[in-house]
Amino acid sequence: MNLANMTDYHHFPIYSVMVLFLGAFIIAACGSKPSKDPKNPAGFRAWIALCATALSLFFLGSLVKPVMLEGEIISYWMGSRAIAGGYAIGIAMEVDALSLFFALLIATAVFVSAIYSIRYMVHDECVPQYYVLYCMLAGGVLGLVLSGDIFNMFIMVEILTFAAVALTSFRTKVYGALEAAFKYLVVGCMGSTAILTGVIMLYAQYHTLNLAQLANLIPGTMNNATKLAFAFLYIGFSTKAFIVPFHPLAADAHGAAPASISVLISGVLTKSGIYGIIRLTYFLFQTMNLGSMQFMLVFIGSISMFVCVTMALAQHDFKRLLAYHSISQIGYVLAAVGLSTSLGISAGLYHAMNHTLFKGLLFLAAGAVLHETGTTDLGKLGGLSKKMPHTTVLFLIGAFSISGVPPFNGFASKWMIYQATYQKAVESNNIGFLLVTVIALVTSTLTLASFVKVSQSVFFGQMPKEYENVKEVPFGMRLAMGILACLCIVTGLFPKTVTGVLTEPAARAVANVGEYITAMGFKSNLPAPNVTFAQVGVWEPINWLLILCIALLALTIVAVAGKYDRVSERTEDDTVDTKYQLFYGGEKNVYSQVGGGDLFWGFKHNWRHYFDFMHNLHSGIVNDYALWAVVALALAIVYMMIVL
Amino acid sequence: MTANIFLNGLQYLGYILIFPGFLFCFLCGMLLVGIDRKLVARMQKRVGPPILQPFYDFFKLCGKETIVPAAAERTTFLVAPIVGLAALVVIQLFIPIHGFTAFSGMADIIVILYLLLIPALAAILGAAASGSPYAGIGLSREMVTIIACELPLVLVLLAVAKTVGNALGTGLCFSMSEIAEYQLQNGSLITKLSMIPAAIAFAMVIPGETGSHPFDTAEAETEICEGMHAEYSGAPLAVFKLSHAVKVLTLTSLFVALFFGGIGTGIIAFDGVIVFALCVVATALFISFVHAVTARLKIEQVFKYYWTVVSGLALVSLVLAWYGM
Amino acid sequence: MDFPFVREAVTKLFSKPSCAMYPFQPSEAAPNYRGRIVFHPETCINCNMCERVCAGGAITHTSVKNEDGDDVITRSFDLGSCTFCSTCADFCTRHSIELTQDYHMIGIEEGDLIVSGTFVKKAVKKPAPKPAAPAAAPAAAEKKADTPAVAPKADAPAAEAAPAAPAIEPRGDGKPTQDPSKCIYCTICARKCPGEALTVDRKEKIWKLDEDKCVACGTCADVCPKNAIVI
Amino acid sequence: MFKKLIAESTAKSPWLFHINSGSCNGCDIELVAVLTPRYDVERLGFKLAGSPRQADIVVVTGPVTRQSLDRVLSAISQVPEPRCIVTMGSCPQSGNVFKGSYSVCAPLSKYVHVDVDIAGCAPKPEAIMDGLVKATEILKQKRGQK
Repeated sequence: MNLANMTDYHHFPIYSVMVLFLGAFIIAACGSKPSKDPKNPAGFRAWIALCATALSLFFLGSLVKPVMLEGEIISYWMGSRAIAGGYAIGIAMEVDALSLFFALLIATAVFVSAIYSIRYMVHDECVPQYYVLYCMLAGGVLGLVLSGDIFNMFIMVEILTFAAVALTSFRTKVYGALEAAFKYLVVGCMGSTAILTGVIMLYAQYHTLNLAQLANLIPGTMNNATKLAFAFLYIGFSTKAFIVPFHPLAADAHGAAPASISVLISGVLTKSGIYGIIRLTYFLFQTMNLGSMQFMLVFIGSISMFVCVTMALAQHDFKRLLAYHSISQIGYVLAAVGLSTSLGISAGLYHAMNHTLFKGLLFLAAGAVLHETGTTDLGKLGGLSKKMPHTTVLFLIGAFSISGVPPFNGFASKWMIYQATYQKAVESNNIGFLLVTVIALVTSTLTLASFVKVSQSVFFGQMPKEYENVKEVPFGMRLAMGILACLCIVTGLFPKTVTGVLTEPAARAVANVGEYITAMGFKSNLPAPNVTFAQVGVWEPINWLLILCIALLALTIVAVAGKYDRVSERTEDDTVDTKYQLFYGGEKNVYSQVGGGDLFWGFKHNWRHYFDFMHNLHSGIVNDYALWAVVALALAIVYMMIVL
Repeated sequence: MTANIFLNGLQYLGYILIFPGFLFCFLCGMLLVGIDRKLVARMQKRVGPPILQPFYDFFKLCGKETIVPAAAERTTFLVAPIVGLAALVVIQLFIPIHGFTAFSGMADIIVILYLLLIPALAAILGAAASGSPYAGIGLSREMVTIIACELPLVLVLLAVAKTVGNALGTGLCFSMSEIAEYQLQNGSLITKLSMIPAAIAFAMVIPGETGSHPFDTAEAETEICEGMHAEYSGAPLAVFKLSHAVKVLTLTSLFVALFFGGIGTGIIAFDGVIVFALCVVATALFISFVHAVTARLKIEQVFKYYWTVVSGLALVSLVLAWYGM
Repeated sequence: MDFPFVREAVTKLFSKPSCAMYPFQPSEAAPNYRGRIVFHPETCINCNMCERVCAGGAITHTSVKNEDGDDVITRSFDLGSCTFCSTCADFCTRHSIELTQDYHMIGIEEGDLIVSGTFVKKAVKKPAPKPAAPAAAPAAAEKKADTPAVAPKADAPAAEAAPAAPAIEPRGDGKPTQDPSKCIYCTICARKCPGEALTVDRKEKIWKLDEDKCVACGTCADVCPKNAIVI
Repeated sequence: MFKKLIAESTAKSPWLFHINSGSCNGCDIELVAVLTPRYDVERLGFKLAGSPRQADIVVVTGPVTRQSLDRVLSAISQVPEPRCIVTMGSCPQSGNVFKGSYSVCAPLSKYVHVDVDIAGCAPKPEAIMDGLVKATEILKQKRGQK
């Protein structure tokens, strides 16, 4: 093999996966002796992990041009075994725009989180092993989305599940870490088993494991076994995406895991679930033209977004709150993808990307708070903005993004989702989809409320005495957050470019199943559909920002001319002047931080019966959650049997 | 060529700074608030302050000392009011005045719904940055009020989108300028049966969004010391008062643009006056009158009211619009 | 929801406001309103009754000797400490204190809220001159016990009584003496005495004057139903 | 020009902050009476502010009890300049009938400079208006000096 051959971009998908596994192997081979540097206990192993993730991102990034812009689908057979006798017997990778889209998200999140980990994991033991697991997890997810083979998907699911479980319980001293890992293990294994069962049933029916070939064979030949397999696979990927009814696992897992891992669980693992569901419904079984399937996905998506946002409002812990929001945003993605319109898919994928960016940013900010103060309890924190100004700004960018405040990226994608749902409602003349628009809009406001709660409880308000010596986090951590924040702003300001380069090719790929099948060497008679991404709304973030900037500039000039900034402030030497104390009805030296879980009493009071119900439902017992999984599987089977 | 660009830029700068931007917002918003205060006083059988009182208040506050509490986060505390005001003025630019649409082509009604969050968010962050517990309670209530208003507002806007879309034959229409254009040709939307409950619901939302009686729980000066503005003094407070005035103008003119569009002459100066007169009527009816006859509600009552009565009305409208009435 | 004030609001909007346009149109206080204190020093006898009954401790006096050896007494009322209860005016036997309807009591400079008056209390000459004292009265407005208002009154009964019982001589220092022949020991004088200087026992028929407490105000003589007290 | 505008506006829009330092509530209800339709001090631009940060005129009622002294002083110190302190009723000016009590710290003028005293127990609403108008004049002077 010569160099020119090796640098052929067709090899890049496998490189990007192998580089991560190779990294894991090298780190493991280097032993677990901690380095002497207190700022980087893993020593050079951390740099290996960073290089591996960076290389992986580089490989995937260089695929943007051929795959996204030129529409090529890379099919790659390992060991040059391909199709024999009409059946795919080799291990295949197939990278279409959808795969690459998810792979890019994953690689970005993994890379940023690796930067963050170096300075974040300084207080922990066994950090070298952390990087081993980290690379395994990253490789697993990347392998899952790039694989062209359903059994390989299962294997990757197994790898990532076990790596994720181990990383969840990585901080064994944290209260609840082992419990969370155990819950995740039990339900995650049920999911993996369901996927395996589905794969076995499909193989028994069609004697092939290749996705493209299955996609070619299954539609039109559905029997009860296929439907059963579909239900099993759907539930299996649902557990990976943590959508309702698997959301409690995510909360526990995020709460216990290190923040850098929460980023992966939230931004990467859930995406793998969504990817699985898209592959399943749009490609393998091609059931998305059925109203009943659209209904199912949109319904579950809407339930996820609403239930989880209300659950988030009731949380007292920063990371648990973020975890519920994570599922809520996945609900948006699922609802939009389930619309089965090109705009819907594009919007859903856009939101999936944004979710990775802003949720990663938020988890990293939560990690920064945890790193400096040692707690994420909303009731105990407060006033950190004076000590950690950069973290606060970065957090606010993330919070604005997730709440859909213009011009950040969350708004751009949510706004597309509203249009997509409303257009779907009008096109199908089904008032139910209208309800989804309303739920999505209200959920967005509730999200904002919940992040106002966080900013008030953690970053603003009054600072407890014990945090007086808190410092800003190290540069490495801020850099990681800064990258994500910049991406949040850029993707929000240029929605047209982002959709044009990333999500619309992916949405086109979703619509164009025939090409996916033919690219692998099978014959397909599916026609190439005519895809348009017509929007009814108008939104020009750049022009808006320009006007806002002019307005701000004008105001600032007036303000500065009017000595707006000439304020009375307490000087350093005069510490007792009551003039600069807060007004407490005259009281002196009172500490009173308004924040924590009960901030929105007026809202929660009206919904108290609902919250009581939810509180009782989420018992925290793993048996219950396992039961939910079984019930969900049973319901899915019954539903599939009826409607397909 | 360059001269042309220069002139165009100057024209847009004029839009932003003079009409319908800052100067217009400042004068009309303050006047609206002055009229509102006068009317409330008259309804309570008082003489009331002079109509120019908000201007006096504004200039007085500009001349006061600005105190930044030691517990406050200085930058956010001072920048928040400015950002809120700028965002509000920008929203005002997007709302068409009769046929005149300075920048209305740039944003649709859902975007405006979201842009309306920015001033509230700025106020909330400024309040949070002040560190005061009164501000904490105030911002919590403000946020709940926003949630409460959001549902009816969403339903109303969707109903409008559907109605105009039905009439235009496209199914749905989000664009502000198209809605204005439609009304120019076919008369006000209020003449449609399905839009009447929507207009009532929107009218009920106005006092909630602007934080006037009986929905002013967020700045209840008698119980939580002005709530969000508890620690604000001097010029930043003046900016907040101005923001409130502009918000009154924005919401009433949005109301006029959505439901009473198409009333005008085509001459921009007259149209401005007519729209302003309609805004005054809307303020008088939905802010002053409601203020005069009601007492402040508790925050959970505010929430309940908006999510039952007002949302119900808006939903009726949406369903009517859906079936093409 | 129920809006009970809709009709009122609408009707009020079109009716005349009920404001009293105070700073632009003057407003009278109600009759018997107790406002700013006016002190008439010319009638004051320095009995200090007002000071004793004042709950707020608003009334004070200073006393300075002038070159004649007379006491120059300044009585001041601090409106900033006053409850406007009018007790001082009620107790003032000489009606020197008056609460007017003037309510414009604003203090900006120090002393804006102080009402005061000065008068001279003649030093008592030890060799007491005869009732000639009244003759001095018209001369000065600032006089104490022998003010024109009191003197004739006190004199008249004394003159009437003189033929009947000339035994009782006025003491000359303005303090009272009892005429036992006329006294019926009704105790009115003791009860009315602002200084509680008199002790009267009806059973034992005792009439006793505590000279230290007596301020020579003449109340006892005024109230005596039998004119048994001579001053 | 702006200076003059601001000075004029200062006289036309004085906001009150009311501190009750242990008052019997007599003065307090009279102060509220000033805001009622009968007197309607809002005609002159007065308004009750909820927080000392927004006030121009601080109205103190009550005999400044020992418990409230610190609170009153800290609340007054939190009022931005230019400010004007008005004592209302006899209590804060002298202690009135509570004078000499172990728990009363009046007069207030021992601790801060008081600009206007409104005498009366309780003052008539007209008297309060007189005092407040005087206070606005003082405010304007202070504003002009700046």
